[in-house]
Parts: sequence; structure tokens; C-alpha cells
Amino acid sequence: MGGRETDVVLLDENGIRSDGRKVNETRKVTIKVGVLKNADGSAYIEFGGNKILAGVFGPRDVHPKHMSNPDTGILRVRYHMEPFSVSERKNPAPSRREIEISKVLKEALEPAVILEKFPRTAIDVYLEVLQADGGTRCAALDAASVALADAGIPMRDMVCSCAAGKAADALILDVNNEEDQAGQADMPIGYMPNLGKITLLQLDGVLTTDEFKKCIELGLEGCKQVYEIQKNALREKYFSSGDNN
Amino acid sequence: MGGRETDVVLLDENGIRSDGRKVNETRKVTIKVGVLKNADGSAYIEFGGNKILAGVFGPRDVHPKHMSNPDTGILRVRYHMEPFSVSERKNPAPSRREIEISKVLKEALEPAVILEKFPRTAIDVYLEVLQADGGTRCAALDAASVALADAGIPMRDMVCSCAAGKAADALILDVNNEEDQAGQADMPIGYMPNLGKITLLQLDGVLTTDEFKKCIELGLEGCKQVYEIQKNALREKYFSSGDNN
Amino acid sequence: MGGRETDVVLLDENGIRSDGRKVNETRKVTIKVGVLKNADGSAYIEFGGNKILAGVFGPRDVHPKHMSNPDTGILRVRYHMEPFSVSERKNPAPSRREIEISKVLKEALEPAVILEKFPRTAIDVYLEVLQADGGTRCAALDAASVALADAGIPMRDMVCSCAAGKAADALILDVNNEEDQAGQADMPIGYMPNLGKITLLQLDGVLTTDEFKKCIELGLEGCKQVYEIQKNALREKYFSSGDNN
Amino acid sequence: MTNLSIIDKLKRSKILDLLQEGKRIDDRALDEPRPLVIDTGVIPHANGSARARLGDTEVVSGIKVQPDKPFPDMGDKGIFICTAEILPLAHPSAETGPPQPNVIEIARVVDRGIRESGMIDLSQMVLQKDKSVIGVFADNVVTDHDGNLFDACSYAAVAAIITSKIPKWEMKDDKPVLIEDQASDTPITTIPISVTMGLMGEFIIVDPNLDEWECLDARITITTNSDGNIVALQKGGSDGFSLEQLVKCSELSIVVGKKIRDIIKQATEGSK
Amino acid sequence: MTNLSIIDKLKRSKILDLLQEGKRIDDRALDEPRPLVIDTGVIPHANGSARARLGDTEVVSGIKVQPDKPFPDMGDKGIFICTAEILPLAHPSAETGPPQPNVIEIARVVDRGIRESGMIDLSQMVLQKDKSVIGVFADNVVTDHDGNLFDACSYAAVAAIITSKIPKWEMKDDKPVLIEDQASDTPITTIPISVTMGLMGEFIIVDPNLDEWECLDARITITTNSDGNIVALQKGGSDGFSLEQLVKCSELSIVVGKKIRDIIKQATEGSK
Amino acid sequence: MTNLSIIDKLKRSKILDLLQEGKRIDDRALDEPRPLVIDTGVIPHANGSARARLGDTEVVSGIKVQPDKPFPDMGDKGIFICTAEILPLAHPSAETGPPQPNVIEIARVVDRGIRESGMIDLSQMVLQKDKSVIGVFADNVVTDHDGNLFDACSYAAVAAIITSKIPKWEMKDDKPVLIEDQASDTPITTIPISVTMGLMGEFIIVDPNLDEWECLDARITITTNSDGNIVALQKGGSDGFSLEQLVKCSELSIVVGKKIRDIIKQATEGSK
Repeated sequence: MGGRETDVVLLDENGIRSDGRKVNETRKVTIKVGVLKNADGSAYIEFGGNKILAGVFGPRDVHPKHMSNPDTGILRVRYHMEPFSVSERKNPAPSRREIEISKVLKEALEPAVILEKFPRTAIDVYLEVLQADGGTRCAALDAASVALADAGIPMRDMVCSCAAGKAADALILDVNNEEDQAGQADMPIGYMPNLGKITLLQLDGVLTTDEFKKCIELGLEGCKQVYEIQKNALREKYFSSGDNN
Repeated sequence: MGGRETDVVLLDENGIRSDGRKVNETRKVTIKVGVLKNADGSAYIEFGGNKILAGVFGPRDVHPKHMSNPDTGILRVRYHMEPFSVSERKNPAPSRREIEISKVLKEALEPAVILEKFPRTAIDVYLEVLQADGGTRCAALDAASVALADAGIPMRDMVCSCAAGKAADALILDVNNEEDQAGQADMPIGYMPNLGKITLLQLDGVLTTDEFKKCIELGLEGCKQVYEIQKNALREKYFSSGDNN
Repeated sequence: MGGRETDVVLLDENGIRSDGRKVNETRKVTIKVGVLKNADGSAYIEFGGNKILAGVFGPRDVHPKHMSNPDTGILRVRYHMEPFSVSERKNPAPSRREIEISKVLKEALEPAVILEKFPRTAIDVYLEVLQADGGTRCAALDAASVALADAGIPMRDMVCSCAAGKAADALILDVNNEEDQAGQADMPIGYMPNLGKITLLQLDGVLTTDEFKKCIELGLEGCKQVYEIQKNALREKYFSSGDNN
Repeated sequence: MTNLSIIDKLKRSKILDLLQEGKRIDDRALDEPRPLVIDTGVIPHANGSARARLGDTEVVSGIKVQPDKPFPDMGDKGIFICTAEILPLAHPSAETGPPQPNVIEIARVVDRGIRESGMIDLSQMVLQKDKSVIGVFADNVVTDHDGNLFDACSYAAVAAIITSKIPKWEMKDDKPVLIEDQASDTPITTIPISVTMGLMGEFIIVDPNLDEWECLDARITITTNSDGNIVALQKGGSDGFSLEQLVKCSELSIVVGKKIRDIIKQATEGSK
Repeated sequence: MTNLSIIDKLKRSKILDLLQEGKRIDDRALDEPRPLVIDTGVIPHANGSARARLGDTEVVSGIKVQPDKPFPDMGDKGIFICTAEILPLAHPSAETGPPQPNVIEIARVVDRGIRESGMIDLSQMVLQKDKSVIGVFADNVVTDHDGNLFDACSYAAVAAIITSKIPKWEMKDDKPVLIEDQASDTPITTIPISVTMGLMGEFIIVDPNLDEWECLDARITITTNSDGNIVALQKGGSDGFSLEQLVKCSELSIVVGKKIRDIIKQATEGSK
Repeated sequence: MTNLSIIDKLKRSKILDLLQEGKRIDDRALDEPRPLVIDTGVIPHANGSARARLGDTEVVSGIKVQPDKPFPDMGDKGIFICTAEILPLAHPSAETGPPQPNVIEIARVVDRGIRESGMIDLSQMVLQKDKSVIGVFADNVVTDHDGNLFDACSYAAVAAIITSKIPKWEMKDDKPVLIEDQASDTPITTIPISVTMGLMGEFIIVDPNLDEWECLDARITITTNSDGNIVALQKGGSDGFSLEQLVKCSELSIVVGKKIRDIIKQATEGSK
């Protein structure tokens, strides 16, 4: 929430946002499963202008060994932006922001993955942002869940994710890059619908406690919409042959 | 000894220094023992404007194992300045200066610590400069000795430390920051009074051989004064209950 | 091949180059063997203005162990330039260029060294460029071969090396720094004469396929000349006592 | 929870048993933070400083103010940068070397709480638009680690900022020149207070100490401003929260945050 | 070859047996590269982009164009920098962390092929001599690794460059200022194509896949320009080539290079 | 001494036995440095250079002179920077990678000896006050390591500096421009000479070789200037010195230093 001055009208008199959406509408989301040959599981998501590739390896051995846990598997997550993914070319070395997001996404996925089944091993989730357009961490989390499922990793539920926020004094779903720069609040949410658990939650910006509650509720609606798209993507890969041929 | 030009009068006509001290007078030194909860031993020293925290852990296991010595314990010392400890904010990464001082302080403490008693282990001394005001290495060495004693590490003697130097053509005890910048010589000394051994000695600046000898002798007087303060600080922690209650 | 504009005449009307050489003439090459006391084998080469020191250690143990190979020895090569070796002082940290050249030289030497004889060990070749003058990688490779021989490492053949290239539209042997900056092509070649194998080959610049073949042939002539100098240098160290005394 | 060691599992079970009876391992109420002691002016040479002792967790924060270049596209604002470091003497497990992800997270969460609240009016800290601005660096060092470094660092940094002074610079020949003895108070608009809560089983506990911290299911840090609005938030840990739990946490963050804000206000009043 | 594992030795012996019969493990002819598919415009926010799929090796290349300082002594030319990274999702053996020597070599060989060919007319990319020039950054990321990253990265980068646009900047107060909506085509003088060939026993094979790659004796990458001249070359691997083999490789590089160049030309034509 | 290996302990006992008889392991007198050979001009492309061979320890020092920014608050002086590196070919135990503490100490002790003596008159090396000054870089590389790198690096650097030339620059448009063929002698005010002495038992030995070095109790490096004054000093090692021993060391440093200074003067005379 830079609160930068801008000439953009974030919400017009008819409640329409600068990119033509209604306040409670997400951007277009498409997910493709199994896009990589070498990864054990993979997914490619386009979430508005975000383009993100997720690849999963594991369960596999941990090197060095002392990093492994004899009682459970461990989950490792790396969120990484390509140099060309943002408007100013990004230095290839991992930034503090990328390190923090990697940690937050790991902790958003951990409640979903049944790690106890694979003691002494690691499951690696690699998230590569090819193009960033506001809301990369949510889109990356969505792709990660699908890639984990594609890798056959047993899960309690899939984590679906979408942000809600506030711009031009209105609560809005799925904050885009422009709204993130000039808006009032951005709150990424990660959710496991079947278990009713919120596993990712961050906030930049200012909200009253009342707005806070409404904002989560709005975000959860977005999460559930994404959840359907995630399930359809998996269905398409694993069951489409029966339907279409 | 930058020998920078300055308007400061380092020594007035009455032999009084810019901070009001006589040539053979140290700044005020106070030491508190056992100031940290988690460290095995700790001390906090204020030496003039220097504010330094010392913490000791050990004897404890060494990782990686091949760094340990089957015949003796090893001593590890880290001298580190906080970003806010100096006038221009310091980059948090360890500087070459900090690395050298860490090594010099380690070799100043080694003669005092009875390491043979603890083969395969390490004793770690961490020295954190919260505020620097000229003479940090001496003050850090003083605090380190007390923290080692507080940790119950067996020692041949305590190392006490104080600098001597030269400014305005006079030999002076306990060089402060101003005198270090504009003076002619700064010689930090570390000393074990009971064994009569000088374990820290460095010099920047120009001295004749005659001045060199006198300068050490002056510095040793300062060391002995600090030694008393060190002992009092330990006495206060370990024996004050009997005296005061 | 920067193709930088320059006033230098690279080749005059009589076919003489800016440093007085003919097109098929190398610079002066001198090699001294066994110049270091601590290395198992060593050589010092002056190749025109290049001054390079080569030192070899091994076969010796590999740390960490998991880097070793139970079936064969491994060859490790480090090419490194001193800060004062080039006109603009070089940063001491290894550059990407040095890392690439180290790899290329390693792969140029591997065909020559009989590594299978020394399983689980490493042979280390250290190449230190004291002064660079165009063609350092060839000169370093020449010195490395001699130092390996001096260390008593069994070899299939020695690798000799010299560049060929193109300047002022003529094919030239042993491209110097000026010709490298302002010329049209530079092609370093490494060669094992007894086995007829080219083990180093790179090219910057533009050549027709016909020129390419002729350029290699020219370069091989230079390699063979260097080969004789390498052999003489070894002969001088190991057999001179018999001849001269 | 499966990634806990056996010792941590035993500890967790003991702590949970106590929580069932409404008790905590150190006898606090579930919504009760540890005693907070703030000392200001502990680093007189810095432009501002404070030591926060939250139970047995201790943090020293020092403020350095110096001219800097503005961030790109933010030429009309001063810069604010917040760091954190767990000094190796703070705990036997603390490591030297480049900052680990958990420390980077602490620094960034503390930074965001202060930045997003607009605590410092950075628009007053421009020397020359797009070229030279005033930078405020808040460096936090943990000297004793008994859990909940998020809040301890945040309280130390906030107190240090409140008591800090901004020296005066003027532009001369395109360069900032210090005008001696003209420092002014840092322009403060609000006091952001973070409150970190842990989830264990169904229980929410405020300001977990290290024993509790090591066996939490999940945690959340909510920062509120002087108006009682939420300005930053960070969920962590290996489990999730229900919506109801989050609403409860947001309420707790306001109630507890108000008490903490009063302590910090009082501690910093004298030193302004 | 002695540094091969037992599995690689068995693989090598099988591949060699097939080569004796004139066959390759994936049924290609010895001088036949894998199918190449080029998609352009895959990163619309970049100044140019392409995805190259060479068999099962896949690379995404993105071009960023931005003002920069010239290299010393090269004040009359724009700058061109090319990087490569094997993303950890590209292969189970890929590692994160600073680039390894093999990746540095790939980046530098791709860079040299483009630079030495003079593909981009860098003399047209000067904003103010010796002070400010336009920089073209070609960053290649490998998303699937099935061998021969040299060529896959090179094809992706070349296609991305061909389709890239150069925004317009003008100097104002010694600083480049972007003029919106005035991008022009990148000035292209030739299309450099690298062809990588492996040596196994006496056989030379074009575009080795990963199974082949791991048991090659030696390899060579030859880059040719649109005129059919050789512009860059890199020998690698633990054995050497005879002069005859090198001449054969140079001929192969021109023939195969021409076919690849046609594919890239066709794929990039629409997007100009 | 307890941190010595068994081999080193045996070596130490043998060396001590010899010292009791007034002898050293290489037959030198206790106060006798090893033979010193200085060659100058060994790197003709550098602005100055020298090779120092002290017994079997060998160091090459190269001087680079180039315009730079002054240190903050030192705008009226040129800069001097001294580095050291033990090349991996210098000894089987030498390691590549970032410099270890012992190498950093060597570089800093050599640097201080030269800097504190005022050897180079840096006030003559200002191109434009506070903006642009001349920098002198003395990089020392150890090519053979047989102990006492402090002195070998110091002698090589001092000889290289004495023989170095300062090119001429003039300021044009706020930038230094090189004026060709106008180099002048580096302004030298004094010749600092370091003498390193080891303590073993009660014996003080000058210029310990590697066998001696590895089992010293403590060591001290004292640098004196041409006037016979002490200008820098560094104690090292795991034991301490008595005051009497230090006084003896200071006297030795002047006597031995004078001899070394004469050797360096003679070796560098021709090359000025």
C-alpha cells in the first residue's frame, strides 16, 4: 500500500474498477496441470497478468542428511521471480521479499500436506514467477496446491488463494497491481475449504475491525471460486480422456 | 592515528585533556555481571562512552565436528558492532576490521583460559558493541574476561585491558575517540597481572623506543585499575548477598 | 573481438605485424620448470608479455569426501588473475570469465592426464596470471602441462597451446593483446601432438569455413613449436646436470 | 505438529493440559502479555534508542538518521528501513552469518507495521525531490531470546522512533550539509502496536514465551494504530485459523495493543 | 570417460552399439536435431520474449531493455548482457544457489554467439556518448532439462531478441527520460544460430539429448551467422577432436544452422 | 601450546632443545633473519612491482595507481589500500575462497605499517579536494609459503612502492583524464620495515620459518621507520610477553630493521 498519488480512477460511479471488473469479481484464472516433463508434479497458472509455473519433486532424500526429520517429511518451498517478470529488471539473487514469501507460502501449504507419511524425506515446491501483475503469492499458492496434487502427494485439502482489499473506500476482491500501488489495503488469503482453515493471511494497509471481517469473507468467496478452477484443471488432466474421447 | 586536522585542544596548559581528565587517568569504568538470562556467563561494561555486552557459551559441542580438537578445547571469539554503535550507520556484514579484532582478542584471551580441561569442546565469547567511543577492543576484552569468569570457565588469571598513547606530545592513558582521531599514537594493551604477561598489544602511530617502554608502563597502570573494577564486579554478584543483607 | 576502432596498423605492406612479427610467427616463449618449493610440480612461463605461474598438487585426498570418485581421480583446475595483472586493477573475487576459463582448461587437460590410476584422489592445478598480455589461457595451458609433468603425474601426452586468428584480413599466429582488441578473430587451440587431438578450441570473431580450417592448421603449427619449448624446459631440469657438469 | 521433537511434544501436551484448566505455564492469563519494561536513551550517540524487555526477551533498538537517495518512484518521501538480528549471545541456538528466513520475516513484519501505519510522516523528510531525502534506519538487536521476537522488536523500535530526533540538513551544491544543533522531533502521526497470538489446540494465547512458541500450531501478529484500526497482519506456523478465531484475534489485538501503547507512551514521554 | 558412473557406462555402451548401426536412442539421424517449437510473446510485459522447446528441453527467454552506463572504453555502443539459469523445477538434479561453472559457461557461450555475430547493432543504442546507453538484457531460464541447454537457450534468446522492441528515451538534465508509446524494432543485422554436436567414439551426433549428453566424450558448439560464417565456437568435455572431425562439425553447423534459422525466422515473422 | 598436534609438539621440543644450545633449526642465529632477495620491475605493466624472497617464502607485490574517490572526511588525501592473498600454489594447506582471518590480519598489519609511517605522502595525491584523488593499491600474492608472511609481504610491498611511478591526471569536466608519458616518482617520506619475532619458551627468535612458526608460543611484529622510531605493532599467538621481552623485541626491531632497510634501498636504487 504505497498510497502513491495517481491519476487512475480505481472505482467509477457505477462501481466498476479500472480493469472493468466489479468489486466482487476475480480476474480470469486458468490452470494447466502437468506442464513439465521432469518434475514429479507441475502446474501453470495465469491469474490476470500473473504467469507462474509450479514444479514439485518428492518425497525424496534430503541432503545434507541432518536436515531431515526421522518422524516426518519436510516441506520446502521456494518462491522466485525471473529477472524479466517485473517492470524494472530484477537482480537474479533472491531478495528478502522472496525469502519471506517462500516462508509464508511454506506455512500456508504445510497444514494441507500429509507429511507424516514420508519420514526422513523432503517434498520440494518450486514456484517460478514468469510475469508478475499483483497478487503473485496467491497465484503461486494456487499453482503449488495443484502441482502437489499432480505429484500424487496425499493432502488433507487443497489450498486455494485469492486476495481481498480496499480501494477507493470500497472492499474489493482480487487486488490487481494498480490497486495494490494506489489502494488502501491488500490482504492475501489462503484457505482450505473442506477444513474451514485459513492458512495464509497477510495485510498491508488500514482496515477497521469491521472491514477486516468483511474483507476476509469477501476473500473467502474468491478462494472458493479458484478452488473450483483448481479442481477442474485436475479433473481435465486425469479424467478428460473418458469424457472427451 | 589519522592525524586529521582539528581545532580541538587535546591537552591544555594545565595538562588537562579535552574531556577533563589528567594524562594518567582512565575514563569511568563500570561493569555489571550476569546481565543476560540465556548466556552461560555475561557482563556489561561501560568504559567512557563505550557500551559493550559480552556473552559466553560453553564448554559445548563443536559443529561441524572436524573443527574440534581431541586434545583440548577451542576458544572462539566474535567482536561485532551494532549498526547504530558508530556515528555513520555501520553495514551489518562483518568488516575486515571486526574480523581482525576478533582474532586479536581471541589470542589475548587464550593465555588466560584453561582449555586443556575441555577437549573436543568450544567456548564461545560474543562481544557486542552497542556504542563505540574509542578503545572498544580494550573494553570488550575487559568484559569478555568477566563473562568467562561468570560462566565458571577455569582461568589462569583475568585479562584486564586499557590503552595508552600519545597526544599533544604527551603520553596519555586510555585514549578516547577524539584523541584517537587527532592524536599521535594509540596502543591497546591487555595484561594478566598475576602472571605478568601482556597478551594484547597493538600500536598505530609513532613512538620512540623510549616512549614505547614508558607507554606500556603507563598502560599497565590503567590495566591494573581496571582489574580491580573487574574483581569488584564479580565480588558484587557472587558475594554481595552476604555483605548487604 | 571488440572490433574497437584504433589507429594501430595491425599489418603493414610487408606483412609485418605491429610488434614486428610475421603472420606465422609466435611471440617469444620461455618456460622454467620447478620454480616453486612447496608445490609438487611447477612451471613459470613467459609468453610474450604474459607471465604465468603454474603449481600442481596431488594426487591427494579430496575434501569433502563425497566429491571424490571411487573409480578414478579427479582433476581440478583454477585459473586466476592477480589484481595487478591487467591494466585496470582487477577485483580479487573470481569473475565469471575466470570461472569459465578454469572449466575450459580443465577439459583441455583431462584427455592428457591418466586419472584412472588414482581413484578417490584429486590432482589440483593452480594457474596464476601475474601479467596478462593477450592469450593467457593458451600460455596457462602450456605451463599447466609442464607443471603436471614436473609433478610426475602420468600423462598420455602433453597439451601444447597457441592461438591463431585473423587481423587486417590475414590469418595470423599467436594473437597478441592489440590484435585481440582490434582484430577480426581469435581462436585459442590446445593440442596433443602425439595423439593428434585438439582438446581446447574456442573462437571469438568471424571466419568462413575455409578460413576456419586454415586457421586451425596455422594454430597447430604454433602449438608444435611450443611443444618443443615445453620438452626442452623439462629436459633442462631433469637432464641438464648430466650435460653441463 | 508432526515436525516437533519428542521433548517438544511432551512440553506441548503439558502446556495444553494447563490450558484446558485456563492456566499458562508461567501463570499468566491467556490474553495477558508478559511485563513490558521500556528504557529509552540507552544509546545516547544514536539519534534515538530504546531497550524493550518483554518478560525475559530483550531487544535494543537504535535509530540512525542520515541523508540518502529516495526509493525509485518515491522521490517525494523519506525512506524508512528496519532490520533485525538475533545476536549470538541471545540464545545458545542463535547463529552468526547471513540472516535466516525467520529473522528476515521478523524484520519485515516489524517494518510493515511501522510503515503501513504511516507512523513517521515521511513526506516531511525530503531535502530535494527525487534526489535527496532523509533516511531513518531502525536496527533491532535481540540480546536475550525468550520467544515472541516480533513484538519485542516492534516495541523497541517504536519507542526508539518516538524518542528520536531528526538533525537538520540543507542542500548546498546538490549535497546535503548538516546544520549543527538544530535537530527536531521526528514527525509521529500514530503509534502502531503489534500483538502476537499463538494458536494451540483451540486456545489462543497472547505473547507466547519461548516454551510456548516452540510448540504452537500457528501464530498471528496483528498491528493496530492509535485509532484502533488494523494496519498490518502476518499469519505464520504450520496450521490454519478459522474465521471466528481470526475475529477473536483482531479483537484481542486492539484491547492488548491499547495497554501496550499506554506503557510505551508513558515510557517515552519524559525523553521527548 | 572414466569419470562416468556404472549406469552411465552401460548407457554409453548401449548408445554406442546403436550408433554402430547408424541409429540413435530416440530414432533420430545422427545429424538431425530434435523438433524445435518457438512461441513468441509469451511474456507480454517484457520488451521481447520467446519460449523454445527443443525436444523435451524447454527455455523461456525474456528481454528487458533499459538505460544503463556503457562499458568502459565502449562509450559509443549499447550494452548486451545474457544470463542463464537452470530453474530447480527443470530437473531433479538442478540446484538453487549461485550459478555453477556449467551454467556460467552456457550463459557466456550464448552471449558470445550473439555478441560476436554483431546480431544487434549496438552502435544505434547510444543515448549520450560515454554517459548513457541502452542496455539489452536477455535472461534465459530453463524450465525443462533434457540436454543441450546451449542451443535451447540460444534459440530462445535469439527469437526473443528478434521480436523485441526498443522503447525511446531522450536525455533531459543528463538523465534518460522515457518517451511513451514510441518503441521501435530492435536493429537486427544477422541471425546467429548455434549448433551443438557431441563426440562419442568416432561418431558425431547433432543436438544430443540428456541421455546422450551424460556419456559424451566431448562436445562442440559452433555458431554461424546468416551469411554462413562461423562467429563463435566452444569445445567442451573430457576428450579431444581430430582436425577432420572439426572440419566435419563446421560443415554440419552450417547445414543444420540454416534449417534452424528458417524455423526461427518463420516463428518470429508474425510477431514483428 | 595445547592446541598443537603431536607432530608439532615433537617439532617444538626439538626446536627448543636446539635453542637451549643457542642454535636454530636452520643454523641461523636467534636474531638473524633469513636471506632476503628483492627483485624489482617483475611486472612491467604494473605501476610498480617487486618480488621478495625471504628464505623460501616468496611474495610478489604489484602496485596499481588509479583515480578514485577519497575516503569520507579525508578529502585532502589520496588513498592507499593494501591486500594480501596466499595463492593456493604457495602451500598444500592454502585454500581458495574468501580471505581467512589470518590473511586479513596479514594484509591489515602490512597496511598499517605503511600507512602509519606516512611512507607515501598522500597529501600530494589529490586531484580535486573531496571529489577525486589518486589511489595506490598494493596487492601482495604469496607464491611460496615458508613462514613469516608478515615480513615477506611487507618487504615486497615497500620495495614495489619505492619503485612505483604515479601517472599524471588532470581534471576535465569533473573527471580525471590521463596525461600520457608524464609519470613521476611516488613521493616517499620514509621506509617502514617490519620485523617479526617469535617467542618460544624464554627465547625470542627473529623471522621464524614455517617449522618454527607452527609451534611458537606468541609472536610480535614491530614496524620501524627510517628514523628508528616505532610506527606499528601487532602481537599474536596464544601466549603473552613480559615487559622485558617487549623491550628486547623493540630493540631487535630497530637493529634488524636497519639491515633490511639497507637491502631494500640497494635493491630499489637502480630501478628508480
